[in-house]
Amino acid sequence: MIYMDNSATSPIKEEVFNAMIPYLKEEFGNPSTFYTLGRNAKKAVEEARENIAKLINADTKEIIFTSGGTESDNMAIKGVALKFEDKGKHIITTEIEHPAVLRTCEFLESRGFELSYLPVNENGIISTEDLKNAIREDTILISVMHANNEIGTIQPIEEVGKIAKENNILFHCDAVQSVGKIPVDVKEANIDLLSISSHKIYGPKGVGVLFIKKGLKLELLIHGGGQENGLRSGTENVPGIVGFGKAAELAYEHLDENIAKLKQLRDSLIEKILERIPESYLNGDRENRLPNNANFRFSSIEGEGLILRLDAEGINGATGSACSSKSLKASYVLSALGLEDEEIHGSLRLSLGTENNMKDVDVVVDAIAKVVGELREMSPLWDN
Amino acid sequence: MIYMDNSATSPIKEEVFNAMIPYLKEEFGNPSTFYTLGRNAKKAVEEARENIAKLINADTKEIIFTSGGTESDNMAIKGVALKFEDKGKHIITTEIEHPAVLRTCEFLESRGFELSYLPVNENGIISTEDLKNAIREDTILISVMHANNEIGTIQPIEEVGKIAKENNILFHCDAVQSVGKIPVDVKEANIDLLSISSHKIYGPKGVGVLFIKKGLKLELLIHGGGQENGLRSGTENVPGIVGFGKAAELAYEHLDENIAKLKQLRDSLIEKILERIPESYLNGDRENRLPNNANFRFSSIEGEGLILRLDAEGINGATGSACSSKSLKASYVLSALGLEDEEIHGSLRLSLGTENNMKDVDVVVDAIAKVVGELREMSPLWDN
Amino acid sequence: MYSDKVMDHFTKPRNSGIIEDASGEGTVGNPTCGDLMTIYIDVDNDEVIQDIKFKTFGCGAAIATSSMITEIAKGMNVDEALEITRNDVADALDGLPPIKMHCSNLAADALTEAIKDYKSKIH
Ligand SMILES: Cc1ncc(COP(=O)(O)O)c(C=O)c1O
Ligand SMILES: Cc1ncc(COP(=O)(O)O)c(C=O)c1O
Ligand code: FES
Ligand code: FES
Repeated sequence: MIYMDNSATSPIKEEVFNAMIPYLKEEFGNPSTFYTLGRNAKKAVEEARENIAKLINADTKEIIFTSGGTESDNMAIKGVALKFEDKGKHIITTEIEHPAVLRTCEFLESRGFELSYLPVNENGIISTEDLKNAIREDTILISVMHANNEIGTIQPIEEVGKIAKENNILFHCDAVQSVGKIPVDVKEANIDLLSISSHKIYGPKGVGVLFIKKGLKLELLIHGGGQENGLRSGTENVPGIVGFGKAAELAYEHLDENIAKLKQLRDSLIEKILERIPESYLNGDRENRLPNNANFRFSSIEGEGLILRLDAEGINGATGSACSSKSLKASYVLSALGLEDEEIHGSLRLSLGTENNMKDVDVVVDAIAKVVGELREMSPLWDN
Repeated sequence: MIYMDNSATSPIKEEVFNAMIPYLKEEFGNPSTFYTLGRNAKKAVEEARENIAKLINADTKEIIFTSGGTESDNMAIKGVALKFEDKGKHIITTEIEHPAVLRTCEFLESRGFELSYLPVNENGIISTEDLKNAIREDTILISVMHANNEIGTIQPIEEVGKIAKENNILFHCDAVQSVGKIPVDVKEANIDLLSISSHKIYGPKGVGVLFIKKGLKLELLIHGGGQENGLRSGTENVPGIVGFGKAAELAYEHLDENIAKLKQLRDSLIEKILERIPESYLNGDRENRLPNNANFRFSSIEGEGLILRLDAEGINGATGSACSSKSLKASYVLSALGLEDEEIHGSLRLSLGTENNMKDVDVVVDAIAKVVGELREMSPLWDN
Repeated sequence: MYSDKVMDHFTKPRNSGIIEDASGEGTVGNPTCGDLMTIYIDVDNDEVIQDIKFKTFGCGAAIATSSMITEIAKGMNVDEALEITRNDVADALDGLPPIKMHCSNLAADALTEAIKDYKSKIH
């Protein structure tokens, strides 16, 4: 199997797995208890917190464990909205945020908040001019993702942070796809709230982090026993947190090396696909994208079929095709780039992982060329 | 080590651990993807759902995975409150609910809801008369826990369910401590919403369930990609869910046998402690309590010291002492029984697990007798 | 949570017990969490604390601070012993968790009360 869907989820690294095992076995204590077993669990959680803080240049006190990126996004945006609604009810975000942000924003709209959704250019990048123009007296939050999950495009978050700061508006950044893959520095980018998810960086599923800048108080999303410094209650997912911490440590240690490696694989993949397959195009920005993301579109074919046939060849990828979504709607991210539904139909996202190598790239290129050819053979839209 | 703090958290059973391993390794797919790897993950999640549905006599469609008991409680109560606030803003609960319920209720109070907190008698049981009297025209929800986490006392939930139904009010039951330990039947008890947590029944931490009765629509707590039938978004914690499912399966299979075993151990523990240690008392109801819960109080000593000295003897338990809590407040549950702070100081909860045996009980009784004696020696309140 | 020193004094408390016919005796209650501590002192003619014992109903920190203050005060002149502060006790134990600092207050206050009691008896 060649796995190239790491933006959906990534395999757990062996070191991460090994770090988790004791906490799934003998070290099963509840960190809220104060006998030895509980204190060991607590210590493990705090160690993980340090590793995550380091990865984004934050303080350990600013790291709050959650159940994943989705919860972090909800906690950040609803937390600000409910806390500061007396100051204003306007929030700015973008058209291409993850559903965790978009659905949360729509929920707030249903409860009287006003939202501005920034468009993106044909490469998937917002304009900071648009952002400045969208700011109002009553804007309380700007939520702009770092890297997009479909097209890997990286937003100018340092500039966004600067604008937010100048206007005294809070800045939330969904960095689920970027943390651990490219440098993220919450101080440099003036970020107040940042969402991370473990399972996107070779850690276990079911655990995430919300970075909350020191001094910032939010309304809570989950009330209860007062864990996580009173900010997120619920018995801590200790093995998950430990695994996440180990994944963060590995990501930090190998960041440069992974970037270099993945860029090389990605560039080769892009080059070979575009060269080999006629009427194939790259979605998103050529340069300004995650080192591990390649998103193509092939004319005259449909993505669900593409994914299933690639699966039969032992290759995993994703598509923005309407046919593959629960709602039968084409990817709103690809739509936001100005693409027609037809074009979106034939989209394929390959997101590389550190396990991939150049041989994988070649195998995948061959397989895609074959499968695209077969599907085009069957397509009434294809007449070469 | 003799672990008798299973109400805080329980060790993962070997079968549970073994069931999780493949999903921490090769079967790491995202259930939302539709290639083989993703479908395997999806299948595993659905199998777990079946096991949990069976355990509480529910339909698989009624089982929503969450990150734990705390999130389930928040989701249920806030979900009803925000959905039905136009119908009424009054909620009834009890004084001895878990903080996950109590803090959630206080949050709602801060946002204009009115709460009635039912008192309990000296054994920790609510009166259904009180409940009937508390019901108002605008009552939208009754939230009464099944078994209490500190004293193990079991509430008359069938009667509560009946009253709720007769009055056309929704009924949420926090069954985190009871599911898997005593029979729970959502149909028989007319339950609309029921919270469960995996790590209390020998499953992994960081996963829980909210049972939502068919047809009931809630406002969502966590918005996003539409997982869990659109009711709880976020990439599923597949290994956690699989472990939870296995734990539920085991709990279902061995329910009667575990109840019989634990009751015997518990009764022996209670008998021996009360007989052996002067001025020792049982907190909570003698009969109407969880098979695995024993909660004592010893005059003239303080619980934190007790826990730490027992820890040194290799024994783990919990206390409601003010000195051991973050807030330096004595257990509100024991206070609700009418106990004075001084009495609560010397409380000790032992919550048995299926791993314990009669020898453990004897070792624990000896150790407690010794430690209580030593602490009393030092106590100015003890003068025998 | 607790330093090794705290745990050492908690598990092996020094000078616990009572002194019959003590020169001074001080009892204080802890308003924060409702605990109780009594310190007994025996003072010789040179106003030196020859013997000191405690009885404590309280947490691990309360027991450890009681034990520690008896060690610190033993052999001290009473006026010198009056100068012992809560921080002295906490420091001697390699620190206490912030939430437990009031327990060291309890120990210092009980000693002060015992010395005052002694002074009121001889004057
Ligand atoms: C950009 C982005 N935000 C949020 C999420 C949600 O994270 P999780 O799946 O951990 O809930 C994802 C992943 O699906 C994502 O790619
Ligand atoms: C009765 C009760 N409700 C809710 C919870 C919260 O569950 P969790 O720790 O899984 O968030 C607990 C456990 O701490 C509990 O005992
Ligand atoms: S052609 Fe079948 S879903 Fe689009
Ligand atoms: S005596 Fe209560 S906290 Fe120390």
